[in-house]
Amino acid sequence: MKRRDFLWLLGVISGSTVMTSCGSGKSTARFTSYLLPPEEGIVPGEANFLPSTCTECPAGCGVLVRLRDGRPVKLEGIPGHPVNDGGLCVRGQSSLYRLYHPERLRGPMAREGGKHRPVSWEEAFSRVADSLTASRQGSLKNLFLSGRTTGSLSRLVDATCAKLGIERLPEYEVYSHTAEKEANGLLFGERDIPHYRIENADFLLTVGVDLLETHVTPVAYTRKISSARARGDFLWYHVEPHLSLTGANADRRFVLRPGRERRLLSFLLREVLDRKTPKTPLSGELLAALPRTTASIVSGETGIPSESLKEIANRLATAKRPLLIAGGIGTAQAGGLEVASAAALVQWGTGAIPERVDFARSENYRDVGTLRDMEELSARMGRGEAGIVFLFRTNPVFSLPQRLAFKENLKKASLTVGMGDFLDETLREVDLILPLSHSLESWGDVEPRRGVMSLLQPVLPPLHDTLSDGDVLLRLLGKVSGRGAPGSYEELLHAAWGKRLGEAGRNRLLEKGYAEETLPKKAVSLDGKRAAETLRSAGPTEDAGKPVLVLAPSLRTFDGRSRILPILSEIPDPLTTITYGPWVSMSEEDAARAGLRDRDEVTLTAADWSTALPVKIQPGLAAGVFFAYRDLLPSPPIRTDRRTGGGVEYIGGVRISRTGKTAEVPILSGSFSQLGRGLIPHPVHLEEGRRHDRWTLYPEHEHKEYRWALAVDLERCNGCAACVAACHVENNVPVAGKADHLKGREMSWLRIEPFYEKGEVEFLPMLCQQCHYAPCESVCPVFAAHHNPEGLNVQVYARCVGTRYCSNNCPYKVRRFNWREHKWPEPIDRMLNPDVPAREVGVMEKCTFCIQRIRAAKDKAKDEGRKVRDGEFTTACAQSCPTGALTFGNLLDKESKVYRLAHSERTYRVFESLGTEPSAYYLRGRKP
Amino acid sequence: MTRGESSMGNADKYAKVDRDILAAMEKPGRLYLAGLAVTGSLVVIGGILWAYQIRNGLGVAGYTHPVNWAIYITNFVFWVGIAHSGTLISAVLYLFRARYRTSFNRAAEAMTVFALMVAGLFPLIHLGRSWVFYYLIPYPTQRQLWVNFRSPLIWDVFAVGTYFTVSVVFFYVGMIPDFAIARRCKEGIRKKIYSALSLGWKGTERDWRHYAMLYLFLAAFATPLVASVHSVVSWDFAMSIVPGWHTTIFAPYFVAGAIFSGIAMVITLVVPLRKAMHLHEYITDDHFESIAKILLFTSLIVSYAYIVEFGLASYGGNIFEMESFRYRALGEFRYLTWAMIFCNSVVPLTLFAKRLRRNTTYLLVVSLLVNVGMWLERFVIIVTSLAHDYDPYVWGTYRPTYVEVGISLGSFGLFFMLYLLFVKNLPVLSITEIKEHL
Amino acid sequence: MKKTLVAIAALGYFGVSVLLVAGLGYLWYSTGPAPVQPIAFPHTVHAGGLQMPCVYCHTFVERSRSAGAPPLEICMGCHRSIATDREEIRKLTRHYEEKRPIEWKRVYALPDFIYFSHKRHVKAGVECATCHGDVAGMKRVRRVNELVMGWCVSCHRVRGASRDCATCHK
Amino acid sequence: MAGPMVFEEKEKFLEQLRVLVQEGVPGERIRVITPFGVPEVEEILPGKRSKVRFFALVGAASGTVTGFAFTILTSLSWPLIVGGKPIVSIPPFIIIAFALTILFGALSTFAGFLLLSRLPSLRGIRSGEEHGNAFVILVEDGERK
Repeated sequence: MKRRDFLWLLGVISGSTVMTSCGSGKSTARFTSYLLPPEEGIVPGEANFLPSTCTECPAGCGVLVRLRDGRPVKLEGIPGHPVNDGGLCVRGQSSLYRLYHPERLRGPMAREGGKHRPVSWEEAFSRVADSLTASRQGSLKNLFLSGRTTGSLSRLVDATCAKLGIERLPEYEVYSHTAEKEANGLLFGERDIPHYRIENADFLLTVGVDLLETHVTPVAYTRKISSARARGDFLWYHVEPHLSLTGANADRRFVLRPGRERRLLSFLLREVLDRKTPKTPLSGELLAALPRTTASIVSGETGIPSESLKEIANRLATAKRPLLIAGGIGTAQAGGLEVASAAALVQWGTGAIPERVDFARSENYRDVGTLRDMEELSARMGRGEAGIVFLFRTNPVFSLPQRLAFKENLKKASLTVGMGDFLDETLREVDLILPLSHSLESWGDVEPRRGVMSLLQPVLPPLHDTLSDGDVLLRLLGKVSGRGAPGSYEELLHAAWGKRLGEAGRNRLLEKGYAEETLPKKAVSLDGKRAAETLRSAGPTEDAGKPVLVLAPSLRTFDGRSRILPILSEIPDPLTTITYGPWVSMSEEDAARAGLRDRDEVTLTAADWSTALPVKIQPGLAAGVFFAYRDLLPSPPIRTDRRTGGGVEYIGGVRISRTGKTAEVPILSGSFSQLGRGLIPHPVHLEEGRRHDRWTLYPEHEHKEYRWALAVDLERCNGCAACVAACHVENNVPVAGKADHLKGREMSWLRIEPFYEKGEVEFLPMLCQQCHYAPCESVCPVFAAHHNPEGLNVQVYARCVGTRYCSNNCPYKVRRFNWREHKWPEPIDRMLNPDVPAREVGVMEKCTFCIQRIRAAKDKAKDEGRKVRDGEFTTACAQSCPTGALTFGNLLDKESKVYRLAHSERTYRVFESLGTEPSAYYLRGRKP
Repeated sequence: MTRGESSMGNADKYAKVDRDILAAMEKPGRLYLAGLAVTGSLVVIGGILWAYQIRNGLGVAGYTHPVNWAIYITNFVFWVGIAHSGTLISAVLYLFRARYRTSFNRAAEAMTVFALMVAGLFPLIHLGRSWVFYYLIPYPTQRQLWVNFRSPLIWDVFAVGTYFTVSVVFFYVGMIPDFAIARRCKEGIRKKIYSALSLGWKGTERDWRHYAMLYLFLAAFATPLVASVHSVVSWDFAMSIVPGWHTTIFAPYFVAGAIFSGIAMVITLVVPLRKAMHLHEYITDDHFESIAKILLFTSLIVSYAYIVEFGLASYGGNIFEMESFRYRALGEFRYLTWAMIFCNSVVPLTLFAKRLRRNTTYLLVVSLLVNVGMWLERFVIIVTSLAHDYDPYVWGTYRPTYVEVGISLGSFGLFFMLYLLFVKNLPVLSITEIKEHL
Repeated sequence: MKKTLVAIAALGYFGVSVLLVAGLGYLWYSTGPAPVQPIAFPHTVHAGGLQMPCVYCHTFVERSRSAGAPPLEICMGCHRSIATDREEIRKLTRHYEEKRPIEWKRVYALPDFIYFSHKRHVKAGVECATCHGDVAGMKRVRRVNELVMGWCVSCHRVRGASRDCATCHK
Repeated sequence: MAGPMVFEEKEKFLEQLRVLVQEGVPGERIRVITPFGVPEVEEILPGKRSKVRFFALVGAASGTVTGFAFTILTSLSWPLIVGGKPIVSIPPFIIIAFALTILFGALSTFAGFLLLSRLPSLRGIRSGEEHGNAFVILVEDGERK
């Protein structure tokens, strides 16, 4: 009898009680005989991908939906997609939570008395139809307000409104970019946002515009910038009054006084025109209209040192392919029009149009209206001129300033019909709620940029009793006409695609998820006269009284529409590492003067508005400037710009007074400074003794086939946290919630650590380093943590008893402990990735380098009798990164990209002196 | 020995010893029962809280992300430490033939056993999944999987397990002859129990010969444990790479600390014991003085260790180490740190004065302070080191919750309850040894 | 002395019998239950009598981690014409016509923290019977192996397959 | 003279014991019972030294062997790399071996004691003869010269 068998027999007796703990007998997957075999290419138990489009913001990024057993479990950017080319932002990654959110509307509802009651679609539609016919007699006007819609849907809306005699209002977007559009309209007759070809520029100057957070199409800009950077000759200056993620990532960031952008730009324009004469010379009167000024004056006005001003101007004038973009809060202000026009003129003057400022492929924002439009709408409703008001995927009640009294006036309409997916501030007010399907449940297309079509297709049947955007309108038409719906939206779309793209083109669209039409270059001409008028008619610079509250757009929730996604409050804000807001950021000086510390609550008071917010001290922020993310402030006191009708996002003359309370704000970072610990070493440190020769008693342990490693290029990383969201979704990382975050018990496997130095911030993505000599392993008493033949620190959840010794002994503190049982309320549980188990209470977990993906890739390779190829697969974080900062691969493969990066002279590893030999390699850039 | 007795015959002397010591085991008084009630209820509360914690996960405790070990491990180390002096007194002093041992050894051995019983609970309490604690025990299972003998925690399992077993044996063996006496003086069911426990001891010369040899060897086996067990416990920390933990002096430092705290606990227990049971003849002030000397001596060692620790950190130039100790001395836990230094290093210095060494009330006060100080020492070492380690981003802090506090109090309750039961049911002094030394 | 011998003998006897009982108990436990299925599908007829290969119905066993239950289409392939009058077949046809999938009762199940691929095992030349026993001989399918770690590991040892935890533990 | 000789004083008892030995009563026929261990008895009565110590030795030795064998074999039975340390890393195993040495040593010593002094003795438990705090000498029957 062999020893093993003997032990085994013993084990039988001793283990028989233990078996239950193996969980066997517990059925996990269903075991069902379906009717028909699945269509070709789909294998039950294996993943398959379908293309669609992300609708979390108007940018229209293409996504590949990863399906397991018919359930979407992950979104990934479509490589080669004209908008996002494989990248996807933090919001896009999170938007699966929208699909599976437990609070999604589950069916149509009608207000009876105070509250909403569920009704049938039939009933709902007939109510609309009836009041439509009723309103025909009356003089009341029926109005249709939507968020930005493009492509076939927009056309369908127009058709519907025409048929039913409804007035379609200009679309409502919080970020309407009014000033830019106005300026472009006045100067070039193109009232739209051009497509900025940053990748072709060698010098980029951005004024206020938040390219990386929300501006029009952030993922696209991110990719363009990083590809330009990869070229090497690219330089990027940013000018802003506060501190944004965009500013943090520019090569140089200049802080100017809020509201003085005008001065800066007219100076730059003047300089540029003096230095180089544009291809088509500007008219004399235009030149005359330009205010004379000097660097020193402008420096006095803007607060930017004059040598810096000269330098910027110099770069702008001398660069071969300069590009100036002004926007965002830079133009959302009184005098924004001048800023925008000056910027446009600089673009003109520096010959950026049309090479780098492409109006042919403009971003389809022309139908988006202004704040003034909303004022009028509210007024009309207030005067009781509104019949039926349709509110389609828009939430004005939340985002419009109080003074418009939109909420109150809404009640004066004879019937308000809200169409959306959540019971948000607006839908709570309406009489009739028509729930809309998630884009992953519906057919459709979007045209985020002229000539670019992106496909929406249902990858699963609707979870609830909802209709797709198109079908709602069609059913409504059908109801009113009484002839039933004129076919489904799907048929309509296919026909339309066939007509526009032809048979082949439509199939390509369905297969690839996007279609790009070739458009002729568009030569725009400058209307010098109008330009001159614009400049001349500019009023005096009205100074936003100090201190100024800047309402900054939020990376995490856009204009607030993504607040509903729990995971986005779980992922810290890159700059402050605050997870559950709100808060107001304040400069060190101001805080010191007012004797405020982090988390102290203050009351902010403007003219007709006041709110209480906790304080976060923000390094690199200028004195006299506070900023808060707009999405965290319901109905903020936005003024309307006299000239453009756009919103003014600077709130001048804000007074602060401490309430004496201290708010509970989870600030995850324990220290904004790295205290000279060299997590991000100073470039010079890289040279001296980077390689620590390791002396050990023990023989080296070998890896035969694979040794997985990750390279992180800090020069590319911009801290956008897309990887964090991707990791959350891929690995079933639970949402811990505010209470746990206050104890620092976040569960994220991957975190972005911001470290500040003299107002400059750098980001360090920190995840399990998969050390070669891992301190966590040897201390585990039960082998739950151990080293596997492929160089991974495996964590066996089923074996873990929860001593937490591994976490104590991890210098990187990347292990996460399940302090309690985490809930996955139905239907979010359907989002769980079946390749990754949900962890039990009391066990340790951590980044696995997406071992499930490794396993899948090896499985495939084994079937084909080969080794895994480099780049054949990658981790969730690396896949989602819009800048390509993360590279995953096999270190034993000398040809692999990761091998090359790991052996670059820019490479270092965190806490190298500890001799843990991490498999995560960091590449440190050298900022100019 | 006072004059009165020398005149009396041996038999009477021996009989008196029997009477005096077994007198302790007579009917309990009100105070005793009250004590039992208090400690008992503490135990119950602790138990309930533990159940609550198992039900809802460790989240109910005050742990944070960097601070993964806290009060529970503090208690573990504290109680194991308490145990040590018991072995020191009963085994080491036996080998050195220190006479005054006789007055303490039984009390001390009992303390060892009970302290270990309490200590043994805490590794379980602190586990994330207490219900699979048996994964830590190397036994053959159908999984064909064993434990990681390279992990200090497994060393703990073996060290503490061995220590407990040996202590129990030692404790019991010491009492066998006394049981024989107890059964003589007791009646009814108790007589039966004591007879059984005495294993039918007769005290023939053969018995005594083997007994002497056995006792000698048990002492010999137990002695190295005094050094080894707490070294192993200290390695739980020293074997890690956490700044503030990873240092070579931990083993001797912890052993000294253990004996220090243990001696203090002996004093805490024996002073009231002597008073309550009128054992002044058997436990004299001289005896206390000698114990007090050990206390002073170990206190000096511990203070030395403190100095060395801080010295190493500040002169070593390792920024992580330096920060760790800066934080310990000046961070948010500074009060605890300085309280610890006051209790462990300053207060015992007064024992250089002979008068104070012989003043049992004063000794009691000192010993209580030392107990507090030593508990704080473990807490400070564990928590502050974890709170500020390598990556400043994850620096955090720690505040215990009522669950942790309750369970800790429960552990004290358990210890003192067991001790109260002991004094009423077992001979608190080694009768035979006292006779031997008459 | 004699007393002690007797005592030891008694103890030994008792110990042995305990072991025996435990062993039997485990055996009973491991050869699991044989649930009554919604349709009494006789493997004895199909796999046994007709000698149909397992893969004929469990189509994905060579392509996927999960062998999968056959889609009704496959059953109907034959049973449109064969034995249509039998009660069980009627059930089947009813399911098919009413488009109701059949929810079989699980016989074998693994905990969700385990990664197991039928494909890998089949490709490695492991016979179905090795784990599932002689299904062809079972009128009602019964679990013949308790799927506990030790059982898997023993086989992995013998065949020299990977014993890295991450091979099976997700 | 048969029957137990009972003394109250240790000294008297020892004298009598010496006398008996001088009178040539063979040691194996003399049994003494004392309330506590009296080292002098061993000098007077030529008895062998206790064998308990051999149990100690054997126990301890077996403990050491078990310690190493157990750790090494189990580690080899499923070799898992942790922290880059070798599968058989002796230093930590020494600690286990040491612990087991003490454990087995102590237990086997105790067992040895029980075995050699025939404890537990049921007769003794069912109240054997009782001599209180007296020193007793028993001489088994047999003619004196």
